[in-house]
Amino acid sequence: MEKYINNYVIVTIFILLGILLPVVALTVGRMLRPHKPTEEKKTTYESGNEPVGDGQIRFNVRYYLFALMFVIFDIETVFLYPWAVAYNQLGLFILVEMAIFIGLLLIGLTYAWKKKVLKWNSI
Amino acid sequence: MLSSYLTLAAILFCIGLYGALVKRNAVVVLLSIELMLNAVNLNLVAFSKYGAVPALSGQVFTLFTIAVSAAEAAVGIAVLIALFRARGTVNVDEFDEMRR
Amino acid sequence: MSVDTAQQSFQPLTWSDAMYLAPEWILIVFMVVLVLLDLALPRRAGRNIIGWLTLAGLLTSLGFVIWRVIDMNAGADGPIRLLGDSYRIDAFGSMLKIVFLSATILIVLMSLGTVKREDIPDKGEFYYLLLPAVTGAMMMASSGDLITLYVGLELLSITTYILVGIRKHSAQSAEGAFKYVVTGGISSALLLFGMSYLYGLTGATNLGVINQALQMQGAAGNIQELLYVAFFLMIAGFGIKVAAAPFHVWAPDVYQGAPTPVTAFLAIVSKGAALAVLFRITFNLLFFMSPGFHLGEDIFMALLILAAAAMIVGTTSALRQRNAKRLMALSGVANAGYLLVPIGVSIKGLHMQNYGEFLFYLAAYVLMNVGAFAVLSVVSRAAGHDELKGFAGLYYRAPWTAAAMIVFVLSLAGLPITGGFFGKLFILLGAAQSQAYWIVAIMVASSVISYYFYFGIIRQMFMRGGGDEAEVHMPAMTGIAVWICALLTIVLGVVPGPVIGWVNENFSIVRDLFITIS
Amino acid sequence: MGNWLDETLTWGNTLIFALWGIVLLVLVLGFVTYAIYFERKVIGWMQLRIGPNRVGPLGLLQTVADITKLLIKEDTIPRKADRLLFILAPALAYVPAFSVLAVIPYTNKLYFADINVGVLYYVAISGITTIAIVLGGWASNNKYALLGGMRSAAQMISYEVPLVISVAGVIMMSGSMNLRTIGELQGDWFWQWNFLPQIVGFIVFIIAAVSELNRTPFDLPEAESELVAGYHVEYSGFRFAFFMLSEYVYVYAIAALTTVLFLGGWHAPVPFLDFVPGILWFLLKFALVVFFLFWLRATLPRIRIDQLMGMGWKVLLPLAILNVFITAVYLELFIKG
Amino acid sequence: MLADIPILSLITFSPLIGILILLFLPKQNSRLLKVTAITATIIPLALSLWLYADYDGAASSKSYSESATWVNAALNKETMPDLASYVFKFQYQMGIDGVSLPLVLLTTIVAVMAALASVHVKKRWKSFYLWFLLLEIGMLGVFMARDVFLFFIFFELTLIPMFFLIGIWGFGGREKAANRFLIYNGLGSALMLMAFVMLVMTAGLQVDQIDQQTQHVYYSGSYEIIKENMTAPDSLVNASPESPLYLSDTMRWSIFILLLIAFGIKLPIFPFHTWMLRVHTEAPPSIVMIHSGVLLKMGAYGLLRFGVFLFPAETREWAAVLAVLGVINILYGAILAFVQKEFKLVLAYSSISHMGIVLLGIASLNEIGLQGAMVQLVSHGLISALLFLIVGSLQERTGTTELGELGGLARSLPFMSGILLAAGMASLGLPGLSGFIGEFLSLLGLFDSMKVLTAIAVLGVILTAVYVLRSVLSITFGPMPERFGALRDARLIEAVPMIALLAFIILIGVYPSVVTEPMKHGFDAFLQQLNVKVGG
Repeated sequence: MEKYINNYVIVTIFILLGILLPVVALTVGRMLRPHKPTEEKKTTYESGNEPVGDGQIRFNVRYYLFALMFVIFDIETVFLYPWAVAYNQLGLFILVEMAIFIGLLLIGLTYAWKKKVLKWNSI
Repeated sequence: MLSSYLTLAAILFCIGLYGALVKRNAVVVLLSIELMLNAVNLNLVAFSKYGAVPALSGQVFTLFTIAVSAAEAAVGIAVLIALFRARGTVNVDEFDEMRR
Repeated sequence: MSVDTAQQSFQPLTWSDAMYLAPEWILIVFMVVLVLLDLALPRRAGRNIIGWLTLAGLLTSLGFVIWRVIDMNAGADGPIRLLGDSYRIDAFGSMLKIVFLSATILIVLMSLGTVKREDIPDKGEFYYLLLPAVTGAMMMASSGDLITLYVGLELLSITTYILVGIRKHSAQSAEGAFKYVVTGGISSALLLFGMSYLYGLTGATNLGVINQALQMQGAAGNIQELLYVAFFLMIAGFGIKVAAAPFHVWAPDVYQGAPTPVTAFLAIVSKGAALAVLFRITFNLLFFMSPGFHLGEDIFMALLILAAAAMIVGTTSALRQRNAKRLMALSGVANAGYLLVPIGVSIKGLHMQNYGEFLFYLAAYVLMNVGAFAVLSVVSRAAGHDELKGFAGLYYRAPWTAAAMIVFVLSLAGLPITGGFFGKLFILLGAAQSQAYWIVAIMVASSVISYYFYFGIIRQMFMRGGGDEAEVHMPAMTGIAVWICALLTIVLGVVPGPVIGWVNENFSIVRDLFITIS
Repeated sequence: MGNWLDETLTWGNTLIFALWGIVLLVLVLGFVTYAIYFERKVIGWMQLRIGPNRVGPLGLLQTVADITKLLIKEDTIPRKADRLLFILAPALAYVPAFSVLAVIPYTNKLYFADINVGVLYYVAISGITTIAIVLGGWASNNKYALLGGMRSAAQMISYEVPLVISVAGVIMMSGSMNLRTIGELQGDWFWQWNFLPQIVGFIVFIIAAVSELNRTPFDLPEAESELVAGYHVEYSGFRFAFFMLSEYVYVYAIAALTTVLFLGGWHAPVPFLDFVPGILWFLLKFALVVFFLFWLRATLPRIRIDQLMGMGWKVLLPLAILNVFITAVYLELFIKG
Repeated sequence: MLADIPILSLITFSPLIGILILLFLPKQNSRLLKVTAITATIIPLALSLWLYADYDGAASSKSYSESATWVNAALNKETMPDLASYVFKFQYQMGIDGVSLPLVLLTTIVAVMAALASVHVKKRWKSFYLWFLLLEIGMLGVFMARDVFLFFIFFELTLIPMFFLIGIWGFGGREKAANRFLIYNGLGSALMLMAFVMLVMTAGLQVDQIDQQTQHVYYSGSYEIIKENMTAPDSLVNASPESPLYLSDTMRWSIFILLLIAFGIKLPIFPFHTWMLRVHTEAPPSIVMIHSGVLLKMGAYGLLRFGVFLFPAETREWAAVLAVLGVINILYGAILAFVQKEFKLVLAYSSISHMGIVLLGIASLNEIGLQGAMVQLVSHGLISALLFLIVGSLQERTGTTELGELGGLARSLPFMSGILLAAGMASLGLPGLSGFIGEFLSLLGLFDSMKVLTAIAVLGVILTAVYVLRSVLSITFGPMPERFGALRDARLIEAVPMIALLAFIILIGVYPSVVTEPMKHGFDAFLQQLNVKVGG
């Protein structure tokens, strides 16, 4: 039990250290660096041209599709990992079950492939 | 120990429910639903570890919940994209095609 | 305790167990094959073949379910319990499966006539997505564990989310789908939150174990408040799924947005499956309670109140409805109320045929609703919209279809001699036998109010229009579906005895409904 | 380190853990500093250049100078930017990069957190960086930055899937997600290490890992020719430094992870070389992986985005799944009783 | 001889022959359709006359009962292992007695007359007659059903055809009228169903002891069983409050009041009458003949059979209430009939008024009064059928039924005016015509128990004379508008039913035994029951 808690204390410490460094570095940096803002400095950079329109443009829906694909396949690992850990201790049927599970996912992938979700044709 | 988890879960759930019912932005609505589902997960895991009758099935349940909610979110987003293409907005108040 | 039970309840599936799941396997295999077929077929090729294969899959599965029922009735082995009772093949589940599969078969039949590529671009998907959806419904009917139950529920929900939005270029369809996703998501969150408390208080997800734990702890009385919270959250979740008032607001929009066959599927299979689960859960968890612990009574009362609200709200808000699909949605709300009554009255005194009443009305409801939706899909195709006035003068345009529609309307209104009448009558008798007279009164009153809008359809068909509207063409397959439904509706109305008798005789509460842990 | 873990938690222990953490932090910062130097030298060498040679002896202080420059450079935030998110993004990119290091073991004795779900922890935490990158791109309110951020996100999530699945084979071999156990269970001979039995998984893992790092040949998000500088175009000064820092910390993390998962960790390649301490073997393999990453950068051209996405989904993912199956069948036939 | 064949079912379902033939006839051939339909209505008339001739008092009512199990739904008897069977039994049970026989006869007569009068129908003859014959089946079934659910089904069976008949073939406001009809009557039948359900689930339980161990237990809708259980003092319903079937006083009263309202709507009793006015004005005249002539009687019949006979004690207690309701009906109907400007509305309110008399007869709770109520039912059925027959013919010719526009028709339509006058006389209760007998017997019966109310009721009868004479005379005499000069008097097909109906009216007026004879001992059991209750 101690080990369990200690492990996560370490993880917490790492996270805290991770947060601490940027905070410290940026604070120190603020003391060191100059601060002379002008209007030109604050414009959006578009390779030297006058910026046109808003930066937060509507982007291609394709990104969403990839996000969807990611969600599905990443969640798969939630089942895949425990299965992988326990694989050696269980019988043949577990292989069949996972074959069915993954098989269905592969069909999903084929579907997306065939429906040209995976095809990238512009930005 | 348990009660703090439960309280946190309940608060998350209420925030989620509030967001799902009140928020105007469709994406935020979907996010709120995910929040509710995560509150459930928190509950389940807390119970499976610290509950009156600790049992592993709660964590198994959580795995299923996570997977299913991911699928739900995927479908939700897909539907929202289709809707956005058709209507050009993600404002929930404007989804009133059928009330007219 | 924890490790032991976990070890005990973990029983992996074996090959022989897998054979019991044949109906479900068949559906899944057909789905996989059809997905691949749909992908392999050239874009221009017609997709009706997929519809036919879907039908074949459903029929095969139905055959296996029926075979299993007969086989089980012949022997006295008791139910088949898989994975530590998380999946049970018993009369409760199998009979419901027959209803769900038959409903889906009828829906596919009607779609074969009316679904055209113009309005559903992905026709193939439309057909094969019905398979996992109905599989989900079957899982729900068979599950004896919160986890399988939830997975089944979501399998059904998620596929129906897609089905509702399958006309992806239509704003209405997408809007309906989005609303359905949101309400569906909220409902499953509520449901799960309730389940999580239930699990936390009892440490189990198996309904039988939960029941036992509740019995032991119920007397202690220190967890009552949380139990109430758990059950009310679950009721709210199920309330949304079955579209019972006051959780029904989504239904008209979603029903209107969805393609008509999908609307029929939502109205029948989705609703029926959620009700079936509610049936199983409430009876399993709440039936044996310790003295001085009124959770069971209170929850059953809450269900009755929900039923009453659904009936009243459904019928009264349907009165001003001009859109046929929204009308059917609200009628569905009222019908959810009727179907909740046999659950809510619970087993009291001499009354214990709740399941028979429930199943009979569900069967009648399937027939009349599929029929009505089939006619509606044909009529709205001819009219180009699904307002009620599309029915105007149907008598002149398609007299036989109008005649079939009379049967469905009478059945929906609960008038003799149709299945709907006996369905309602049996429920009424059961409620009266349990001495829940107030719910009898509300049921009867809401039936009367419903006459107004159901006969509104008849008014449109027979008393409006001068015969100058477009001819209504009834496609052959849809016609077959309509007439099967009409005939069976009448058959149920003329000889209801054998059907409900068969159910009552082959369904044992102790064996098939309650999950007892050994 | 291991024996500290078994003791009851006290403030003293916590302090010790914190000190160890700081030590690692310093080491990692040092690594980053000289990894950059090393990279430039290696590439210079490969391109028949000299590389940095002015600041300090052999140019050893070049990176230090660079960092100092960044530290004292003026920090501008564009007027149109979403200020809060703009400030948050670099930090958010860095925190997970450092946090994942908590679970990496260096030898059987030298490790920090020893959690049972180490692999899962790594995968889960590292995923957060994607959000930071999208956030940075979005908050800049700049078209190039946004597109860079989106591309980067698309790339990272696409390659995370094969990365994660390719590890499944290793997990099956060891029956554990604990990185220390995985390292320990790899045999004494080098052909018993996971990279040979799991050759498919290993290849997929390496490719996906490079892509996860947004490094050449997969550095599309930063493609100067198309996107100016990608998601960090509006960043300057130390905020920019944190994006770079997290990238190099990930180089460290991935190199260490590869070593543990596939290259036998601290094991000597042949039993008779056991007298050399494990930590040296670990560092050797680690350095090899880092070198390999730099080598790739000098050698390969950047690939097109459609090729990139296609490769992730159409090649690596099926391969990774195939690997899982092969492993499963192999274990079924030969190992399982 | 008759007892050997299922005569009751034959009568009830004989219109089915007509329906089947009609289905195969061409849609356009109106003449053929009409002839077929009229012939089809004559069959049940002939059969029912035969039955009437053969009927021989209470003794033979037993021999005319028919019974078959329709729905035999097994109930779940899991926790009661020693039961041999546990079922819900729903029987097809038909029977006839002195109360129903005259009404059956009335139905068949009015049906023939209405079929004849339907020659005015202008469109969709085929479906008109289909619905018409279906309606007849429903009406006949109502009067003969001896199972509460069967009764209910036949009752509802009249609802649907009426909805179509009013809604398709009616006048301007037909749809609204059809709706009103449907909702009100639907409400009535729903309340009735509720009462029936409550009755069946308590009083309907029957235990058949086969031997020592085995029992057959069933719930039944059979009227006999319910009546037996309701009235036997030692039945499960009455004996012990611990029994799950025990009917408390509250329950009894609820059921009784439900039934009262249910049949009160149909009858109609005062506050529930509004739906009927619209039906009277908007429905096609031949349908109003049926409606006013038979359908309203179903309410009275139901009240008598299920309300009064099953709940003697409650009726006894509420006799005064019923009587007051009756008086209100009489006066309200009469006064409003007096101020109407539309002849159909006059007749509608007159129906309300006359139905009040039926209530009075029932409220008297003695043989004379009950017989009076029955005679009044039959007589009003015939009279109102006749009146609406004439109204239909008049309206076809003049295009109006406004009293202000009609006048002096005696000159152009002497025959029809004569019949109208005669019908009016019958309606106001002129001795020698049937109306008199009904009113006289009812009032006589009531006079025994409630003298003051009787006096007030008589006042109403006088008012009847006033409004009937006012309206009938204003139609037949007075100045005749120019355009009515060239009207044709009744054709043969109109004259025949008029004369026939008038003949029946006179027959009952002169020789009331044709109605009272069959029911001579019909009320004995009930009255005996009543006295037992009162005495004990």
